[in-house]
Amino acid sequence: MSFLQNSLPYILAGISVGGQYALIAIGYTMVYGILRLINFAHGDVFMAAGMFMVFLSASLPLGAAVPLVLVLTVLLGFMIERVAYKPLRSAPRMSVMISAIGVSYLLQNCALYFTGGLAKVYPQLPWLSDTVTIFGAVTKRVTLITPILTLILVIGLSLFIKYTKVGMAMRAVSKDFETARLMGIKVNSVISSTFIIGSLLAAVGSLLYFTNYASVTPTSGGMPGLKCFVAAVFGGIGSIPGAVIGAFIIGICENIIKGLGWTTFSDAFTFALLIVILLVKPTGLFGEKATDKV
Amino acid sequence: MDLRKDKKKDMLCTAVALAAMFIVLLVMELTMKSTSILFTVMKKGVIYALVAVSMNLLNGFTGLFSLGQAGFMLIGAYTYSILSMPVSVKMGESVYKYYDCAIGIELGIFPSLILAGVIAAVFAALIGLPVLRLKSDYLAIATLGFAEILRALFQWDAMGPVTNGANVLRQYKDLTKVKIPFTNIQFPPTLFCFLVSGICIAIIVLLINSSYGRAFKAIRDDEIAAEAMGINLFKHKEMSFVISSFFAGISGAMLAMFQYTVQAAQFKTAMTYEILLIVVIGGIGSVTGSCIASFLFIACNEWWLRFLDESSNNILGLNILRSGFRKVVFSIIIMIIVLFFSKGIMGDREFSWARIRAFFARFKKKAAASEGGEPNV
Amino acid sequence: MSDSVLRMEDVTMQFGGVVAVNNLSLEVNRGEIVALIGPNGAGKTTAFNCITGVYEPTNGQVFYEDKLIVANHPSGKMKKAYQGMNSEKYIHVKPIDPTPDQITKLGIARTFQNIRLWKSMTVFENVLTAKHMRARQNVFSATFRLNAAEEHRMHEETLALLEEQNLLQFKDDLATSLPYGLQRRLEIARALATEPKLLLLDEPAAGMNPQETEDLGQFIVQIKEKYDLTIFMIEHHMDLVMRFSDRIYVIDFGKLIAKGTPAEIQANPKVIEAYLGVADDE
Amino acid sequence: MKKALALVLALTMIFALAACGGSSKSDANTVTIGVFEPASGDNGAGGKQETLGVQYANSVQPTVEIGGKTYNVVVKYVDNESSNDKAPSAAAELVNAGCSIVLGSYGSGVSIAGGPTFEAAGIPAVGITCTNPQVTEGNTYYFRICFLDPFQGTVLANYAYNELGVTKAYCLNKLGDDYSGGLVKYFIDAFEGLGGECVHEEFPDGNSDFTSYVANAKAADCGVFFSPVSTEAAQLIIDQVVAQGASFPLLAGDTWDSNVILQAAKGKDVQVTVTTFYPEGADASFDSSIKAWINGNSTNLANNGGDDTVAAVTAMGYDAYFFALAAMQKAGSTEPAKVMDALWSTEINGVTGPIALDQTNGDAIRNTAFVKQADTATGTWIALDPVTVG
Repeated sequence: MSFLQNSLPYILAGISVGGQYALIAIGYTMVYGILRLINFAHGDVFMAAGMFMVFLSASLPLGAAVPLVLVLTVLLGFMIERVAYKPLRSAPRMSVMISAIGVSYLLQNCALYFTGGLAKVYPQLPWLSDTVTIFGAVTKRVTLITPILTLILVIGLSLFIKYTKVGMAMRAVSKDFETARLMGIKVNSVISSTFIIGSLLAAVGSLLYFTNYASVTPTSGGMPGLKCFVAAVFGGIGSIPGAVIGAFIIGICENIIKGLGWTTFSDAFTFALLIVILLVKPTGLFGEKATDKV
Repeated sequence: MDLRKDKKKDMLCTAVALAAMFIVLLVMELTMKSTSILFTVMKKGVIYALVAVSMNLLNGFTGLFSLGQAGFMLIGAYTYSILSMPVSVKMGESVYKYYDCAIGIELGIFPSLILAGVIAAVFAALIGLPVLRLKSDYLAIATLGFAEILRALFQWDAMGPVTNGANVLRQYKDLTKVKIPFTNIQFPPTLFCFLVSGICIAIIVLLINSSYGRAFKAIRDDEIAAEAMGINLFKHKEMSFVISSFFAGISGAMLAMFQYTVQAAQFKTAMTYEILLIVVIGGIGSVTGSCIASFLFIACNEWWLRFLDESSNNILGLNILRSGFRKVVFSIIIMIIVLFFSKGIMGDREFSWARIRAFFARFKKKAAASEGGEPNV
Repeated sequence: MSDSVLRMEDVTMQFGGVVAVNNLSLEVNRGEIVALIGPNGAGKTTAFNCITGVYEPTNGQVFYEDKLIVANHPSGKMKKAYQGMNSEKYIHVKPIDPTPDQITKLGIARTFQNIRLWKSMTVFENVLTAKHMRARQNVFSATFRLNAAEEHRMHEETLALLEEQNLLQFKDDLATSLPYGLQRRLEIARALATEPKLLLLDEPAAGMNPQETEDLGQFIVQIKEKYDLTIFMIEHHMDLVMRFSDRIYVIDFGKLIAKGTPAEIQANPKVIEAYLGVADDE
Repeated sequence: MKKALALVLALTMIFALAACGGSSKSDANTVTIGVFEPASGDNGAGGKQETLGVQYANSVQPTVEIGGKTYNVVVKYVDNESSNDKAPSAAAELVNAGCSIVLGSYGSGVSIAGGPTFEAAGIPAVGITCTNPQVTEGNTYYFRICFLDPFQGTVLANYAYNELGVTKAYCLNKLGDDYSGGLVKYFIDAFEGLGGECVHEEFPDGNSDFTSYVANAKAADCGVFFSPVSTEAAQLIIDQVVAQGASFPLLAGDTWDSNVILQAAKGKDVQVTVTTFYPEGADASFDSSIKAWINGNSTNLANNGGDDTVAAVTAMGYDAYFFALAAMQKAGSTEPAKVMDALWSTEINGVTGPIALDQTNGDAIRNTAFVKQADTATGTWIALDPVTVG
């Protein structure tokens, strides 16, 4: 019992962080699947969602602020794609990635400007922020809600991709961009919907994440963003279940590492894990192997 | 025959221009106040130029998208500062406060600089063994990961006797300690940075124009064709990676000399992004572009745009200008360059006298044409 | 036996469930021009890729001048999926999986079906870069120009090669700015720059008109004589194949269906059924 | 389109250059004081509060009489971005502006990194709240008006051992941050010297998940949680301690003396105790007038974290400004070299107490630290008895 009591907080935290990572990682994996682009700005979209919440909740009731945050984040994701990625569709992949880094830089600096560099306290969401006790471990309710909500969203997304027309188009585009275009699929609108879904999930993720860790700074998105990308690669980039499983593994491992007292290496561990998986199975857990045609 | 003559002339022009640049620099340093921000920006600019060119060697010329540059600069900076720190300081309390320094040797500036490069290169060789088998984005994210691991490693408590843990290193031989050989006169610091960076960049340029440089470019253009023509991919990639890291290490060491203190915390991913942006702004695959861009980047970021941060400069009662605005403007400029000038300042071309001559010839022609009243020539 | 330059023994290449090359055995002797023909998707280029080390074959061996250069046998999980024949024969063979550059170094050079010139380089640089492998200098001496004689030699030889191919006038043009036919020529020149003994040509006449094809054939014979080469080529132009090759191998669905002299192949009903009928339609 | 854009970019540059050229003018009747503070990065919040003190002091006394002549005091602010690699150019910017004396920075690392630039220019620098000994150690151009980490660490250890009566402490600092790292080391030394026991951990940069650290502290059965980290992390730690229902008190150094902490702890079941330079209420007239000034301007209010609590660093910034003026008056000149000489013997009676410097490193002679505890019901600080050591 004492073992359970001692290790439960870490595992709970791991599962909860894992769920939040999963929601962000899906955005990475979907965009990469379709555009072959590491969307470096995605972590900052997540941060921006947190900032929207901070600023909106200052003047609006939560009931109005939360939906508005979701809408604004989706709009932001959509705008980023239209302004920064679409003009570069025929440019080399490196240019697009650099554009992504530029957007990330811009978002961080804008956040810095509007917050004046101060950490903003994230508003308390009623019910979610309450503390609960399970098996003697005290935690916020959001910790328990996160994995459940994540699973529901992921299942919904999988159904969406499997059965709707847009979902099918997404799969087609990610399999073969050019052919899909020739077959009359509106590639641009498919890409836009990818960004919209990714941003929406990132916004939900940010609600959960910042309710748990209630402080938003301009760089809040950086590390979680990188880790989520690692999670996406770990699970096999392009694969949604892969990203989710990768995110949970990374979230849980990270907390166990901290629990063991190796705190110095909790971030480094994530990257070490990445490098190991890339070397052992370069396509990740669930990735498909692609053969170069000569 | 004419071509060869031109080539000779070009080389002469380059030599004269370089000599002129160094003389102007020397005169400036001797006459102007050494603390002028102009020199600070020039020093940092030339240090960044070196690391940008070294990154360009990888990303632009070999086609390896690596994001580990900050990690190798970190190694270079630490190696340099630990080796060049006087033994008395190491044994004393002023730097290694919480640890007993385990490195009991002290080296001069040049051996330390070169060793900084060598150690960075050794790490690169080890990291390259597994990582260089990965392709494009995966390579990028893996090198970025290694840079983060290196940073954690250097901050590790157990490494304290060597790296001083996460604490600052200082009191090593910084730029003010550079002496003119065999005398006790201080070497002009900006000139020193230009000389060291210049030599390193010249070596990189020579390499790029050698048979090996062509092999690197072949790998960038088409890996499969390069391999089929007998170019060992792994060997050449590793070579490019190691050489690039060697110079990143030297530039890290010079950064340490420049900023008087070293702390692992500063060598973050953001630093690699900065260098990458310099490379892109200058033009991927252009050495001159990287050099020009690094001066512009540093000057804009740390000097010219600072007035945007001062609320006293606000006009019309608008409260737009306040701290942070500079960075917003700066990132918008970067986005404009990335989106509208995606080839950067130089594209993949280099500075050449031939182009300048052609430009003037065209200019003359135009002038002559307009004078003669014949616009359609 | 000493005449054998290239020998493939039971080579099988399987991608997932698709068997691209199935149990292929063939032999190319010194001084010959041998053609490998077959309908589209028959696995000809895959066979080339197995020889040059781009792909690691699932099973079988490749010999160059009677020396084993590629060998493999599927092990473990792959064994179940493996559908080729003769898998038991090579079970004790130690796998050898050299990288393409090592094979090139032995003296096998190739061209590509879809031209793979180095885009950013000029015609001259394309050929010069291919000389890199045989250059007698290391990175240090190359960077600091310590071996000017070697560099000079490389330049001169490159110029000579270009001259021979009638490409000298385009020397400073970007390789990709050349017309299609000349790009193919340049690829051959580039392959020759690696000083091969065996030259693998992957559809050298693709996209050429009859006159150009005829010229190309003459040219192939010419360089074969001059550089003492053995030539193994994949080709769709039947005129070229029938007129200039000494022997022909025909494959379909990865399997060898016929071999022999041009006359024998022309008379072979199997070939006509599988291949020539299709070619006539084109 | 492209050409127009290129033109706009080029014009921006030229304009920027012109603006730079224009800004470095110096008038015969002005004296420039440089403020070397972070406005962004990890220490942005603290830097801004410290800057506020200087700004307020400048609004109180915008002129100074030196050697019989009245000068207008121009304060030049520059953002060092809490980053060592940006520090030299930020410092050079101040040197370029012709400062007679420089104040700052919040955060010891940047002070150490910027120091040599001031040394090269012969400009004295006065640290306001950088408590790391290395800032002034072994040099003659960096001074400071606050107490040092070894002192603060000892005070905190004594407080924990004697006043709180605990024997096992959990110490957490940020990896790569020499302020929290240093203070934790000194705390551990002192605490173990007293016979206590410490558990020491570090968290990496950019971390916002403190669940495991708090859980570790709970698991180790520690009596106090010592974490003198930046306010950004502090909020999260307080939050997590409350969420896990931990019963131990939180203890920290001067960084936590901020209204950000008060807001985070308000209405929660947690005990937060800090050591600091200045307890609000010690000088009532100063408090009321600076509060009025802060409330009078929305930017100031925002920079102070949204309310009018007077942070100790603000009071220190205020004192630093007057200390700098006093030094210039004593020197009878605005020349940096003379000011530097005069600094050694400058003394003032500031709102944070009397300030005088020792003659070895130019550190303030202070042996008293104020101890404050957060009142979670009202969201204010309660001053406890100050602790005096040595």
